[in-house]
Amino acid sequence: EADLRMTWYNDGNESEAMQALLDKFEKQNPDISVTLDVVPYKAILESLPVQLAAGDGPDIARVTDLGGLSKYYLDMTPYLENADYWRENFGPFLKWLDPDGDQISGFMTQLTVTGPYVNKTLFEQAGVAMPGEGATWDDWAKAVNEVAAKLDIPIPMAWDRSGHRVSGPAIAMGAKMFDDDGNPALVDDGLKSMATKLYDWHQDGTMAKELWGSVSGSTYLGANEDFANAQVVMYMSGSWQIPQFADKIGDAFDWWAVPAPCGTAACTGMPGGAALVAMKDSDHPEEVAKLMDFLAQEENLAEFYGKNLFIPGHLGLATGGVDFATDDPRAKHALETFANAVPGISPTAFDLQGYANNRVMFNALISRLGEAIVGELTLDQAFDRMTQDVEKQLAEKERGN
Amino acid sequence: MADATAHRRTIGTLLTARRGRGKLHWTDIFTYLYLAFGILLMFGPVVWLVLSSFKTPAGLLEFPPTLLPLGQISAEVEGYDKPLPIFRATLEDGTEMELAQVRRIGIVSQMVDPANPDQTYKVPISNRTPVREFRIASENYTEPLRKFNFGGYLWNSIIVTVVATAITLLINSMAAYGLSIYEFKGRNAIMIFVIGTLMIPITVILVPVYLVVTSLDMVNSLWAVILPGAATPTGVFLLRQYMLTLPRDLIEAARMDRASEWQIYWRVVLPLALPAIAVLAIFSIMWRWNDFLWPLIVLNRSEVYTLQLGLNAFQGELDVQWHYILAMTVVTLIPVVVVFGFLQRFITTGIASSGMK
Amino acid sequence: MTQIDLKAVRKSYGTVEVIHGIDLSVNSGEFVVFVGPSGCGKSTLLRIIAGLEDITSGTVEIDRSVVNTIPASDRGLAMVFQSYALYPHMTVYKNMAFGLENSKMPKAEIDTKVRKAAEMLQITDYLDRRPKALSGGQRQRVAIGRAIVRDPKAFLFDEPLSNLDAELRVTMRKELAALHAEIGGTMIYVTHDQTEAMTLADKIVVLQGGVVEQVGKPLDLYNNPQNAFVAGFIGSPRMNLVQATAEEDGEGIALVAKGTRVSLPPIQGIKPGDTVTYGIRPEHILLTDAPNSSDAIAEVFLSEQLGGETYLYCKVDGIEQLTIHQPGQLPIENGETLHLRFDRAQMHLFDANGKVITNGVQT
Amino acid sequence: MTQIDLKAVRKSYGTVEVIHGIDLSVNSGEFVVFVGPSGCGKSTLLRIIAGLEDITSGTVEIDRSVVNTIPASDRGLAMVFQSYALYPHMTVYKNMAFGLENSKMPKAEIDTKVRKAAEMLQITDYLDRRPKALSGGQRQRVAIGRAIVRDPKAFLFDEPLSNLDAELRVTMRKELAALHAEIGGTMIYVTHDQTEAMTLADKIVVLQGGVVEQVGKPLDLYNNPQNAFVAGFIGSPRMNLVQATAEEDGEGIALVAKGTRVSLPPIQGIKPGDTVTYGIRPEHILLTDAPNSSDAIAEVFLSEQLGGETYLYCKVDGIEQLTIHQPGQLPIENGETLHLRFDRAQMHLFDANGKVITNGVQT
Amino acid sequence: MSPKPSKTASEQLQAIAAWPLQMFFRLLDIPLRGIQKMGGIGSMPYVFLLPNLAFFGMFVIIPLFINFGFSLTGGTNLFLQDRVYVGGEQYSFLFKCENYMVSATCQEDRFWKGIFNTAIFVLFQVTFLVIFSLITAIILNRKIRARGFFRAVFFFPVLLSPVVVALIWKWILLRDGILNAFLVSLGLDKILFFVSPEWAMFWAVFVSIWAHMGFYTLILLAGLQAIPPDLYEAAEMDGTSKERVFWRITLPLLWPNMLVVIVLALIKGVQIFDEVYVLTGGGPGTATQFIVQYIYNTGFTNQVQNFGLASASSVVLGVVLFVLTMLQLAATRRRNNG
Ligand SMILES: Nc1ncnc2c1ncn2[C@@H]1O[C@H](COP(=O)(O)OP(=O)(O)OP(=O)(O)O)[C@@H](O)[C@H]1O
Ligand SMILES: Nc1ncnc2c1ncn2[C@@H]1O[C@H](COP(=O)(O)OP(=O)(O)OP(=O)(O)O)[C@@H](O)[C@H]1O
Ligand SMILES: [Mg+2]
Ligand SMILES: [Mg+2]
Repeated sequence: EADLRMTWYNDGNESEAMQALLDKFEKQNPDISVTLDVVPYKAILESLPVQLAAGDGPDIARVTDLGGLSKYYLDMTPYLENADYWRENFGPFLKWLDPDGDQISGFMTQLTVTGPYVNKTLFEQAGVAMPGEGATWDDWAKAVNEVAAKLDIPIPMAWDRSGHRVSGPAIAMGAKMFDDDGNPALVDDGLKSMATKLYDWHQDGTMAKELWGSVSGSTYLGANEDFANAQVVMYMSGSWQIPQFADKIGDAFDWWAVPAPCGTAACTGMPGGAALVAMKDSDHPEEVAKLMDFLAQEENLAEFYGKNLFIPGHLGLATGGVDFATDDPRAKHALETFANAVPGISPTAFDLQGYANNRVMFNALISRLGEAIVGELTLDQAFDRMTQDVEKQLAEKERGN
Repeated sequence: MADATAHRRTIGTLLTARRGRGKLHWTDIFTYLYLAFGILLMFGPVVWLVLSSFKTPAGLLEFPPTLLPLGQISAEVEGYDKPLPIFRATLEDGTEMELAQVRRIGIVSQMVDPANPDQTYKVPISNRTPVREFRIASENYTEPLRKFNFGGYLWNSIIVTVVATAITLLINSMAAYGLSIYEFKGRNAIMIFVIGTLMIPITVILVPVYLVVTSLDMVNSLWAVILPGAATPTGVFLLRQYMLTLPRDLIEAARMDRASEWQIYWRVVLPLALPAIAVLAIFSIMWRWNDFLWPLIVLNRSEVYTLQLGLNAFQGELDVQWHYILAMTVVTLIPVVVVFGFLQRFITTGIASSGMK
Repeated sequence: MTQIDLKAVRKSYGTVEVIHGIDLSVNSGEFVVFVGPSGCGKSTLLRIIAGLEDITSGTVEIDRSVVNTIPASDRGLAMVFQSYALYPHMTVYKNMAFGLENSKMPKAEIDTKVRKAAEMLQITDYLDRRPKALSGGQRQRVAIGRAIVRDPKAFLFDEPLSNLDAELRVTMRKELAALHAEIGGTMIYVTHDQTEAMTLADKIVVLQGGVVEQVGKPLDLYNNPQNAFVAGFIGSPRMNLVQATAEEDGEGIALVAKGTRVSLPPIQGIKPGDTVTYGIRPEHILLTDAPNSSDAIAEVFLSEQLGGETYLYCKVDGIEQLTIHQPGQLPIENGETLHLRFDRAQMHLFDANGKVITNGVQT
Repeated sequence: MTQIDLKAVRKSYGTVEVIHGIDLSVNSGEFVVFVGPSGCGKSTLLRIIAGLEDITSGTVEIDRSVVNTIPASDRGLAMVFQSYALYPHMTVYKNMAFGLENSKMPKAEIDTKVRKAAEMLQITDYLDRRPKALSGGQRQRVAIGRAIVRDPKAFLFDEPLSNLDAELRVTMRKELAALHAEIGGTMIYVTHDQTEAMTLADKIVVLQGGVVEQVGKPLDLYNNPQNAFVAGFIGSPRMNLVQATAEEDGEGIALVAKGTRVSLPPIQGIKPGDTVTYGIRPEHILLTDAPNSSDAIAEVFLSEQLGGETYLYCKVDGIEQLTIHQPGQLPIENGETLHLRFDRAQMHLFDANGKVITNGVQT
Repeated sequence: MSPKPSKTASEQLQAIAAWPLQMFFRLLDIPLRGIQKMGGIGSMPYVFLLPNLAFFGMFVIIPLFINFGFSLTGGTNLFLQDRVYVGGEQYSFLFKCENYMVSATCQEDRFWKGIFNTAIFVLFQVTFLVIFSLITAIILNRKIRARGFFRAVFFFPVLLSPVVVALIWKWILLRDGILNAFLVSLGLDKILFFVSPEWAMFWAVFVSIWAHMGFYTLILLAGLQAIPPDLYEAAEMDGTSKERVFWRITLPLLWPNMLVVIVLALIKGVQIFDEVYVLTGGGPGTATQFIVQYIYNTGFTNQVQNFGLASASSVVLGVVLFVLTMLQLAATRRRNNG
């Protein structure tokens, strides 16, 4: 007899699919009941760590700070019937959840890949050819500027204001993110070249300051509204936008996911996503493991990913393919594009995603870069501050541990 | 120069305006202009919010925005399964027609005449505009409300608001009574203390309070939301200032009438402090109902969610769904407006006479 | 029927003593009035009796038992406040019933009592009103009603009429007299008003600066003040008090103040050279046509004709201001010169300390 | 020296007319007092003259020029408010100087004027205090001082003494009289108080319900009221007014109210059967030992001994209450029976409409 | 109010609703009467204060102590006993600056930026808040039709939660919001309000004035109504020009209320957080990032929740506020005496 709590947040409607699975599980295991607590994302980010630290956390939670919270995760290995199934199918992601060990703590509810969308209809209207496979960021910048100029579109290019999003292009332009010892080294020439580009684009109007300039710190801002409203020619975001665009834009224009543009070092986006993890403090680790195991089964995950148009974080399904519940050709194309991008993702990107304190780096990057773009700092000052910020926070974190 | 003095005089008259004597001076006109502008500025945004909350996501994105929520008309056309959206299209020859769109291919839209389904047209998408009518997107409300246990959250919110307000009113009025009616050792110290804590924004002691709540084992119970804010310095301050204005004779009369101190409190002072209590009640209800940051931290189980948490739960990591946000904002506004409607006469007379000086 | 005794009562606020040892007995059924200048401690004394104020030393006894430590609510007295202190949120009925409810009386009994008191005070029609909807006089009656219903051991009144206008005051004063006649309880009444004190009291207590100056029946105080203070305080308009020096004058003495000389027969206790204050009330100064039998020559600087009576304010050599009160309309203009004679039988003489030497000089 | 004339002045608040056409002349240097029951329009009239209230019709003239449209600030009058309306945030000096500063007078001149006025009112010592730190009488003097310094065309007073206690009122009344004697300006004075009206006025204006009932010198009004209202209103305690029926009585007539019969010689304007109200002031009722020459037999239900005078409240057959006022201390107890005689020369007779028939009956 | 003895339905309803309340109070009377008997009236104030002080101690005082404890420690552990004592290190870190006037030269530049921003914000917000509250109060004090309605109009934004206020205005000020639509209809260009630091600060000030003006207006209105009308009449009789009446009578007599308004506004201004956080997110750059937001970010939103530094900042803020408190107390005391 166990009552399990799962803390969950929604980007769209995914709690419904999860609830369906939970209902199924409860039917099979009448002695275990599971309650799904849907919270605002803010709670996952800000409250959950405090609750976990205080020992008041849930049994299972859907988290995005994959490595940062790993000290609270349960190692389910002893409870799993078939740990190998997990290692086989979730191998690379397990590392994200436990960078320093080989615990099995959870699985990805969603794998995301960052990458750009373009408004293909605008290109057609403007009569400008879309840069093809292997085009660089500069090629795209030139093309979208042309389109925007012809059609009087206010924002040629927009990037999510997110450290995670810009890390892809940064790695593409040669950023290493870590030094040879594996310690974080955010600022290097690659990153600088990406940052400089971004900075220049904001100055020359390729990008609008609204996104990067209008909030402070690490606040996330997206341009999905503007993109959906055909105000943006190219929008650098990620795979998670697909269901939304399918819903909001529909066939109003052709929104097209394109492969990650290239830099000097690679043509890569960032992997990412949210994981469902089991918590160490749970009173019912066995039942938790049982539930997790159930959810992780291929047929259940397939149902879940399919319903929500999520790129599977399950290697078997990734190769086998998931039957996505959409008949929108644009959505289908986008899903394909992103799924195909996974193999091409740079190992640095994987390492960065797997690094427990990556959010410290992301935040430093984005907040300081934002300040530079609005002119509060020069780029050089911003780079210095980034380094300092990361150092300071990591030092604070080291204290007492 | 003459202008300047005239101007000065009139500003003078405006600023000292006293009940006029029949004649309509232009300061009166200015007054009403100011008031009209005031209505626009104070009410306008809220009206705009309410109107916007009934718009579809597409309607929200539109620029320039329309005043009223509009929806595109669609029509059943013979030979097509789904209703087709209607556009006003300008054909190549310059004629305008209302056509239904079958599909859009690239920048060209394929359309039919609903009256004559066999006739199809090809129209560049720049030559058509959607035909719309007034339509309320009630799904902005029903959708998010459907997604969670609205009744349960509402109930929790009501419990929290009512119980917390009751406790707040009770203990604050008791404290204010003690501080205003009696002279005793330490009264000034306590008063300074109360005023001092008036200055502390709760945001900065969130974590320490959380630790206290944890050690009391109240996490995930409504008490965790109810109790911490119950002893508001503002409330004590407000009520005390008001009670100080009550005539002492009344208290002594009650003592002569053999009332116990507790009876004096609840049968004499409490009813007389009603205006101030109403004001505090309004503030308390408002605080509790709108409270978000604190419940977010101490409540993480859906059975104890308050409405604010529930309504915000659809705010994901990556998506700002304005249509839901606006609609849910309106939902949370409703009770406040209702309370305001009931108690506004207390607010408008209450604070004025509650000695907030 | 209740007896109240104060014995050597003292009261200090902080280090300031405001009641300097007062002994006083209020007999059962008596109507006692406290008068005295503002700030002399009238209210304080009343509140001490009520139990609203602690005393610093001495004892307060009610019916011979010491009540020093018994709180106001248990002393069984009733008080009518100057402000009436009606509970504004309760109806008249509730106001009157409140005290009874506190002593857990059954509802039916409360109702009987309230209605009886209301009838007596003729406020039955207003029982459902709030105090706000009552006139000043009606409020006053409610305040009294609230006291009556409880059958208190004694009634305490603190200037209950002082907020009313002159007309109403006269009416209410009469009603209070009638009330005392009817229920006959022990009553202690504080007032500033001469007329109230004179007309209502069985016994007047004159206070000054926290001590009792004199206690007595109203006319006693009027006719036989024991010191200059009481003489000046009781009676309106005030008694004329003239500081003079005693001189030999034939067989008797003369009281001389500058150019004004009042010849008197010999009086025990006055010898030439003494400083003596003599007092003569405005109504006891006679206008005389015989200049040689006059005591003083006065110049009228203000003549106030009230129709039914006349006040004359005069300057007399050696006397700053002399007030004369005469019935009827006197055709006297400002500036006129009058010859005055002081009615010897009504003259009061005080020694240098203000203590009375004689009230009325026998001729 | 200023003459003020009101001609057919009417004033309505909304649809309610509160001043019903008043004609009135206030002569230069005159001290005019407005009296009348509460709500009769005294204050309104004063404020109309001041210019604080617009009129609905008629004209207000100051020194023969119409000022209807001239705002208060330009009429050159000064007003002393019942509440004094001293500026609480200014010192006494500033309070007095404020009006002068408004007219851009040089500082030195202001200073001279303020100090002169302050000296006259004996408030020089308080010039640096705020009004809060003054006693009632001092405040009143400041209020007057504020008016004086400006050398106004006329002074308007709205019940300036009503907030003071009885003692102070008497003093201030005398000071006001002295002030008028000294500066001699035109003054209009509103009061409720009999004594103030009688003693201060050159001319009393009796108002009732927005119309003038009578205008005249104080003693004129007292002795010769033109109607029952004025008769009842002027004089304190009030005149006893008795409604009676005229009957034949030998050569003359008798006024009969139930068992009380007052025989009079024949009087022009009264014939048997008429309803007549006769008035007799409390001080004009004589106590007589001769039962057969008495007009009424009275039972005293309340005897008030004030020391210097005595009030007797009596029941008489046909008269609900008869008040008697006698000087001195009468040894009369409650319940005693008295034989009364009404002084014919002081009786006032009014017809059924209240209009006077005769003031004083010749015998 | 009605002289009718019979109770109306709503009164009966009220009576029914009041019954349990009455029972509650009546039952409590029994033990409390006992306490009064035993301890005397002198003990009652403590009884009345006890519950409030208990809550207060529990949820305000203890947390304040913990908070202070945090400020002397480092690391990310939540429980005080697990944290590393670092003494004044957090404070000295906060105050490590080359030039206190230039926030960019400070180690913790955002803390100083927050302080400067807050100071600027408070300066403008308080100034205009007071001015507009005053004008509004004066206008509402005039004899106008539907005065009650207008009072409600100006007061009701006070009832909205800061988040709602910010959302409403954000929705209006967006690039495609109604205000820009209005500008475009006037033939002007759209303004990106949240991209320009000046505009962002302007709107932060504006919106917070919009939301709070009603409250202060009411305080001033109470003050205006407390000025006896006969003072105005006296001034009129004194031949005072309207303008002089305002400066010499109205304003000085309103001053005590103005003082309350200024001090309260000052304190609330320093505490500004929610509404601006939602409205501008602290941007552009850090142009509208205020001190409380800095504390919140440092202790809460950052991945490394730095309670130590956040607490140290809040202690510094507390000291600043304490000075303001003392200012208010001194001011009220002066008013009471003067
Ligand atoms: N709470 C107090 N603290 C200090 N002194 C007080 C207090 N209450 C009264 N006093 C002082 O005690 C003295 C007596 O006051 P009390 O009120 O008894 O006078 P009173 O005779 O009733 O005067 P009044 O006729 O003006 O009402 C006064 O001098 C007063 O200043
Ligand atoms: N602003 C007003 N609106 C309507 N009616 C008014 C107003 N002011 C006065 N009145 C009415 O006008 C009449 C005269 O009022 P006024 O103040 O002149 O009386 P008063 O003789 O001064 O009375 P009191 O002696 O009580 O001061 C009253 O009936 C009063 O109700
Ligand atoms: Mg007193
Ligand atoms: Mg009046």
